[in-house]
Amino acid sequence: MNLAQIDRRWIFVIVFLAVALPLLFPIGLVGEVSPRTQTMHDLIEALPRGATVIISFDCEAASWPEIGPVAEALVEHTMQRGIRIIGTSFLSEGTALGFELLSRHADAADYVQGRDWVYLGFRPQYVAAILGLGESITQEYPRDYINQPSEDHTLLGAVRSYRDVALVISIADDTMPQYWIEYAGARYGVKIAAGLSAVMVTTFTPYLDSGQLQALIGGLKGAAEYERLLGREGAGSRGMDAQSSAHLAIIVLVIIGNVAYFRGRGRS
Amino acid sequence: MRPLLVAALLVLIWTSPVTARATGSVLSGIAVEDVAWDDGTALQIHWRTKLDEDFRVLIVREGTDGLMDTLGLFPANVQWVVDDDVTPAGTYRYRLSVFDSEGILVFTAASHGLASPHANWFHRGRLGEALIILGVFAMILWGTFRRRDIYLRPIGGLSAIEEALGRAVEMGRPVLFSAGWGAQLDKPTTMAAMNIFGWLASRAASYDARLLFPTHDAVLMAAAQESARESARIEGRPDWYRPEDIYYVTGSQFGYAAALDGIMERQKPAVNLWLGTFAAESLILAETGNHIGAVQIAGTDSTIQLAFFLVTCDYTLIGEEVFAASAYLTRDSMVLGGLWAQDWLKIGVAVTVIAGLVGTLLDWDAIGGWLRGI
Amino acid sequence: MSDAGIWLAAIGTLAIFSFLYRDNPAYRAAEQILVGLSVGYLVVITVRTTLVPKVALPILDGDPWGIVAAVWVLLMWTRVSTRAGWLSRLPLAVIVGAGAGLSIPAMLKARVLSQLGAVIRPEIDVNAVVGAIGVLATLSYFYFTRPPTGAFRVAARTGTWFLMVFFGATFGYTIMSRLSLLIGRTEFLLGDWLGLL
Amino acid sequence: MVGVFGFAMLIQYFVPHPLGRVLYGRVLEWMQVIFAAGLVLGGATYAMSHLRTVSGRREGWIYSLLALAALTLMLAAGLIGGIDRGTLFLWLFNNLQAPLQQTVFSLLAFFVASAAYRGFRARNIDAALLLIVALVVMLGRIPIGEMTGPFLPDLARWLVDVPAVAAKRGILIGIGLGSVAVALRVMLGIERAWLGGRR
Repeated sequence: MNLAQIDRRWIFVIVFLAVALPLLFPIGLVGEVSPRTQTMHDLIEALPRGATVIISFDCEAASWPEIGPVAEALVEHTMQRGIRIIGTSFLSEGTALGFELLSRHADAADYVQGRDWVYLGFRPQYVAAILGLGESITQEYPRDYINQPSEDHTLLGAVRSYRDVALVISIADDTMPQYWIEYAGARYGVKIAAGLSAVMVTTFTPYLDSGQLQALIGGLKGAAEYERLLGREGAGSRGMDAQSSAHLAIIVLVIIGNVAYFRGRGRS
Repeated sequence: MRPLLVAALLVLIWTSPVTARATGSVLSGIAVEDVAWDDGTALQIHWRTKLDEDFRVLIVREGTDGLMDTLGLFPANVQWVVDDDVTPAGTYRYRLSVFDSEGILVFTAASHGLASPHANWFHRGRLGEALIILGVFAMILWGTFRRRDIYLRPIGGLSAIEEALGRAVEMGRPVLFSAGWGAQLDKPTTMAAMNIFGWLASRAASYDARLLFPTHDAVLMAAAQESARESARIEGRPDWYRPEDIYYVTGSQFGYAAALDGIMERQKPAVNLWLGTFAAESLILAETGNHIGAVQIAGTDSTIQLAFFLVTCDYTLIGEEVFAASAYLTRDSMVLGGLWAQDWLKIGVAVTVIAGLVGTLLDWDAIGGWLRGI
Repeated sequence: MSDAGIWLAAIGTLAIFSFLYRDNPAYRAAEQILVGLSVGYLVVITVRTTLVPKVALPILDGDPWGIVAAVWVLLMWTRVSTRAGWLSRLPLAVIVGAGAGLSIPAMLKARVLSQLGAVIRPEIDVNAVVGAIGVLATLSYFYFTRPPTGAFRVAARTGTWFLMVFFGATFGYTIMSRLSLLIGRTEFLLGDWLGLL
Repeated sequence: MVGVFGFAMLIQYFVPHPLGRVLYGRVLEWMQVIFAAGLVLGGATYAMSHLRTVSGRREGWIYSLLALAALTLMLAAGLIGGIDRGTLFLWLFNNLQAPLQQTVFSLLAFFVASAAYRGFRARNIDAALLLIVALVVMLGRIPIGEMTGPFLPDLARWLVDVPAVAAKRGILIGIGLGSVAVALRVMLGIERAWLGGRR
């Protein structure tokens, strides 16, 4: 059999098995916690109880399998610490996903809507919305996601704008944190952190260097590390076995491909 | 707590007679000036004082319409504050009240007369950028209208397009073009891709090759149809133009990818041209194209996707090569001249980098500092 | 997610995955449904969040700008007619012209000047030097109007190496991202649907 | 026309005067509206082409019927029933559109593997470099790679942070200059192939 011309469907089968088998028979690899993930954890750990953070779900549904575990871990930690949460979303598909996630965790953590957390929902013109939140949260969002007047929430009575917000966390699969940095960060001086998909990590590393971004975690690997810091198993950790075996499978495939290529070339 | 405190103090100031506990003027020279070179929505309030930061100044704006607003509490020693929440038509007065570290009011005074912000016609903060743009324009225009023979280093992918077209004609199969899911007609990359498409359409018309362009954006579709019709007319083959070959599929990213996969599987194009702005759909497209055995030529400015194209396509134009493509294909002297200018601008960039780094070594960070500042 | 929803999603997922084997009717059906739904979704969102608030409501309020907006819409829609179709070139010209004008300062600033600012760092260490060499070498690869000879050739070669490192790194990270997505879908199939996890 | 709008928008960047801002706001709004009109037009073209296929009973008309049904269902659900939580519109989105989209996205995992297998050949120094860096990054970011010690993860991080960023900056600067040149030529009407004119 000529390995260089192998039907690509065999490769698909190998990849699928490399993903499915570790999910069915987990071995529990998590790995080291990288300094970046530690920084993010320390950042939230250092916030005083009762502080308020904005968590913005700036992602599309298609990438939720990767970015969801990141969001889960961050929301869970924030609620463990007794930190209040204001939720927003600047991409239409992230809106429903964020609401569902926050309500689920709020039930588990006995968070009272309106007092401990509020979900404001979607705004299409994100630059204007990010700037608007700096002036007045209730003016930018007169009503929250479930159509209740924002003025009625005690949380928004105390937290008027970025001045009263300890941290903004953007959960993003694209370049949205850049707008948070450029508008909320640069203009109003609020601290920004980001939970990203792995592809976006290279894009935002320069901002971490320059201090415009306080912390970032990326991808399923970042989620797994964070779950380890929280001392639990989650989608991130569960995925790590599959991620490792799939990476190895691809690496082995690449090596086989090269061996086949050089042998074929040697012959001809 | 702070807003409450401020509000309470505010009531105190405006309702009770001031009991200035400090003698003499702790605050002097209160002045309000228009902020220059802006859109007329900011005023700058200055004061002079010898107080330190333990003392705080509460600034209240009073508009002629009677509206009052608190700007906030500032350390006394900052000596100036910008209020960027005024309107060009309004006139304003400011009242400054000084509190000591225990929050006791020690002094209060108002600015003399009324101040009004003015809107300006030029943004001075952007003067540097304006000069750079003018410089770049001058360079490009000079190159464009200079017209003379210019050497071009060969780019693999571009010479391959012509061959690939011939192959499609021989095989009697269509050519598939896509400007990517990220393409929009207001992006320069898309304009460049459409320039290539226009050239391609006239070639395809002259060879009578079928050219498919499924789009994710109806505006793009409209432009492409105009372009193809015009190209066919100029080539003298108006009957070649078939509007149903340039059509809208869907604006959804993976809906678009799924649809193009289907088109490739069924129509089996001989050549796929992926030129424009791509996102994650790039690999789905290029892998399927590879699978059906099409010759693939890609070019994009989407840096992340370049890696995939490089691995899956026969030729890949990297970043700026896409912009250079229309010069290569048309050999138009004006466009070539622009390319010549771009190369000189790159030398300018390189000189700036080197000068900046040498400057940093000599403890002179003016260039880098300015660039980081804008 | 309701049971009916899970079944629906699972069937759809399998239909799309069947494309990996080869093109087949199940995939074609799922593809057409996905495209149909997504076109419908976009039209609904567009009408409800843009055309209604920016065109219809202003007209009802008697705002003359609403009428101007409506004219652009109608000009765009002349495309359906073969005779008046050329009128749609006007809105196209607005998009292209305004887009070109808006992009010039944005491109120069974000892609050229800010990047230059990041290369010229306030402190010089090994990384800063490697970074600067990388940028210069990559730029020389993009130099079109000079034959690649001598030192210039060396620089351009170095540039391609830097490019390859970049492409390799992106590729590695992206493999990671994409596998996460497959892991998510596999978890859905094995866990939510079949209940095996 | 192109030039007028182009230069107006360019100059606006340097004009803080409110008149400029009003103009700017209007033009942005027009662009949005034109795009929106284009989207609806696209929807109509899409429906028309499928209608033709169905009415002509052309090959694959049954799929076109499915597409039309999906389109009509979504339009009706969204335009009549609304887009809030608990509506048919969102149910369709959550249980059909989103999972289908996620699945198409996840096909990438397979394609990426196949592309790596066939495309990653150390044919020459360039290809070998690409291959090695990709492998280092892949190994450096998984637990198994970390078990081999700090070298691989650190190398992976350095490659991403230093040389890769430098190359990316080089590409960006080139693209920036190229974009400006194209935009200027378009504004001056030198380059008109986007509308089919032969320059």
